[in-house]
Amino acid sequence: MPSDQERILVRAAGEVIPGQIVNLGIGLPTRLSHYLSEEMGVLVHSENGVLGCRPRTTGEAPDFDMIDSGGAYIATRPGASVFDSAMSFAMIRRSRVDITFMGAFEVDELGNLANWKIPGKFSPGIGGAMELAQKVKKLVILCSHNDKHGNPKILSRCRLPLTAPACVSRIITDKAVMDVTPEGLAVVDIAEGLGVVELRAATEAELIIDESQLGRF
Amino acid sequence: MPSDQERILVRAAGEVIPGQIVNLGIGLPTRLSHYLSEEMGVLVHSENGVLGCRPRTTGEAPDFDMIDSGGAYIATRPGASVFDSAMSFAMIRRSRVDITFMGAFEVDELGNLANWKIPGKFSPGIGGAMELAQKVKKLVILCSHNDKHGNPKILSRCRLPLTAPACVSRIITDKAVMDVTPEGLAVVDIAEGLGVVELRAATEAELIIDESQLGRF
Amino acid sequence: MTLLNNKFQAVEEAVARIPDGASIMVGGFGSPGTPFALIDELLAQGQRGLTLIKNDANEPGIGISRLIEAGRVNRLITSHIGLNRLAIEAMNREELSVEMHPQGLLAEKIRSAGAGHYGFLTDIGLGTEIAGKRREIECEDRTWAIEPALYADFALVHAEQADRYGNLIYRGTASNFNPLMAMAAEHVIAQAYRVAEPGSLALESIHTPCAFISQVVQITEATSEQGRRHHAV
Amino acid sequence: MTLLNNKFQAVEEAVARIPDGASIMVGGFGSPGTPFALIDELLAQGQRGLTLIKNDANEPGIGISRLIEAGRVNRLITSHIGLNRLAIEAMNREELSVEMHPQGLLAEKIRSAGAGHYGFLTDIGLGTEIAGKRREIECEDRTWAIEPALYADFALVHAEQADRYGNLIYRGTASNFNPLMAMAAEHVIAQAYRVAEPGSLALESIHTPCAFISQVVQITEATSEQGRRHHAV
Repeated sequence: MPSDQERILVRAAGEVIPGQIVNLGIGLPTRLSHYLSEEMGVLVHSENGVLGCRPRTTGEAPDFDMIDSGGAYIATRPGASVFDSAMSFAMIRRSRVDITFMGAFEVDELGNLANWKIPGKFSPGIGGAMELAQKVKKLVILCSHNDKHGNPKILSRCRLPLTAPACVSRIITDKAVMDVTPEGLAVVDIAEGLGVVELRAATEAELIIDESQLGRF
Repeated sequence: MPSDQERILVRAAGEVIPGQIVNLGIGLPTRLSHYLSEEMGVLVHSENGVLGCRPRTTGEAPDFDMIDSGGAYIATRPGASVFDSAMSFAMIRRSRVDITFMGAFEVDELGNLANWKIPGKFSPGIGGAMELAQKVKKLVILCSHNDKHGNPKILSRCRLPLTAPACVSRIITDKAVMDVTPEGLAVVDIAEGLGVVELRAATEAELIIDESQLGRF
Repeated sequence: MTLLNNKFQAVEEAVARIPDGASIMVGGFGSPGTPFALIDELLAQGQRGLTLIKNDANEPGIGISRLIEAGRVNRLITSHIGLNRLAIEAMNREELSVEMHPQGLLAEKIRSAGAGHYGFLTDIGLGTEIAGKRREIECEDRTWAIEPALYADFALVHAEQADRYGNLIYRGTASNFNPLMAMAAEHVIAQAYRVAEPGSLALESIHTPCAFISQVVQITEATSEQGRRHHAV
Repeated sequence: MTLLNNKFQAVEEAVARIPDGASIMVGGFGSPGTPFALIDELLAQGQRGLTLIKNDANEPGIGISRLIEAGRVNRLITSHIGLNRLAIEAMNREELSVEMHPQGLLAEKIRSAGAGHYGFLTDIGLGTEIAGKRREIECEDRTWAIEPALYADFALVHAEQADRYGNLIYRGTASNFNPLMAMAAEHVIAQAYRVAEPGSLALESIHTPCAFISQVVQITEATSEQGRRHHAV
């Protein structure tokens, strides 16, 4: 049986359309690159200055000049290019990246995202997350539905400093797939074996659920 | 005997220090490239996006992708590079061009320059002249001392729209070499065979002349 | 944006996306880098009421001058049209509205759009007649002019080499405004002499990454012969 | 600027120009593109009271972390220091003053200096806590934040290849901030594995034209081994 993380990644891979340009945030989203086959003709953008990166295959020697924004040594796919940081973020700000996947500390009903700072505890700097969140055409959040203490991460309103306001399109957790809509968070899919009551209990945000339309994943 | 233009060019070539980066304006200044030998290790910048251009030698076939800003087919010297228009003007605005030579309709005692527009008569656009005039470390004007009607071009105050205010360092004409100083235009050299009285008569601007220091060219 | 695999198209199909009244950036400084094949197709297709943004107006009989001569251009945003007497005459007859910018500011206005900014703050042109036309602000006790970014609906660019995804390599002084316009326009059509398979261009040699390019068209060397033949200087 | 023929120098001589208290841009995103040899020479020479500008703080024991660990850095302008616990601790102990910017804005602030502007106008960060720290203006009925350009006294950059005049070619993701910093600093020292004679690099392959470079230093591959050995991810 796949782990929660694997289920999230398999579900997330289905969001990518062949031929798109994709950015993957640090952590869980980075692992999505293993689910994007060369046949899809997708180019993965990494904000340190490469378009078309892929994970190294087993035994493939590292090229010390080739990393992704998480610091992993990478290889490239046909059609790849490298460029400076200004070009890399021009691509982001001009919405030339079709879809980006990111982790989250908190997401809320308005699509607000907080994933970079916990005042007094964790403030290493925002890196490229702010511009990605604000400008990429479609932002999909991949995260656990609850934190390690069981507290909900899907909130009515974010309490931490925002990465960007009203930026999230879709949220994929171990418990549900939710869309940010003008009416609030609409549940698209619910985890195999999970009930609607349990999902609501694990969530601070109000959830819009039409059980007749609900998918499973 | 050399023509007036040749005398201006020979005198102007003496302004260039080996190893400098030089920009040459359209017209007479462009011809200065013939007076800069490869041994000087000078790189000529042209604002359409090349550093290190040189005139083609007789019989050298044109490369249709290689022109200077005046539109002439050019070749390059060792150490040359090509780049886009933003990079080319970044180089200018950051004062990475050491010296530029330009023509003039009018120059005045304050170092103001007018060389791009005659209202109602001639207004093809300023091209790259404004940024070159304003930002290059040393701007040397090469022009005839008087226009074709005999009117002075070296004025008390420019009357035409300015290319840039207070930008000129030195003026080399067929009659004199003049420096722009806080006190006004100081004559450095006077043309062989020309008298100080004749020079003053051909000039609208006040000229500071120390006859004991005056060079000939 | 077009998906990566669908970018390689015939010139007719690529140019047919351009409607009447479009604003179009056109690469090139003089002839080098001018996308002659795309311009000629635009002339053939008949779109009118165009706003063109190009460093210059080419020379009479070639490039965008053909569009101007055919009365298809309402407005030209440019830096210098001194080599095109027909464009100057059209401007003087008020058939062509011309907006002129210093060349480096024109380049930066386009680059600023390509970087997704509203604009930039400059001291270029202060104390000249262009200064009065711009909004100025004080920052750190000095005056700066606001130069808004220049966006456009389309860009037509010329490259030496491309791949099917739209990665571009320019050659010599044919680069000029092309890489800037490729980033600044909403929809970018690139022409190239050679269009290779993805993976055949060295990573570091690519000047414009494919992310900015909507369509790629392959042309023959002959399509820029007009520029070479007419080039006068 | 240094004259073209005088740029090729020994690393000791090039770095000796940097005084105490200098502001120094340092290329690199993580290890790739970090000018380790120049940084180590700076460590050896003992300059202090430095302001560093770098995307990140490298990792403990390498690159600019060594300067921070040795107490030689007063101030760091950066985007993300999450991979360097020593830098975070120095920041928390208030021994190191840290100014953080979103990565793309940091890149653009440096690029804006390289282009000779005062700054640029952006909508990035509006509605977040960084917005309040910036001056805002209204243009065309929308709010924009003014981001001033970021200049520096020196830049230390790493290139794969160079020539004696200072033309630079970067490799892979080692490009990152290097070409931007090369344009933004007053005095730019470049290190490269190979320093060729002028004329040996193809015109179109040059990423940073020599006009921006003050000194070129040749290093051996071994001088970046520290970055490779320690690189943890």
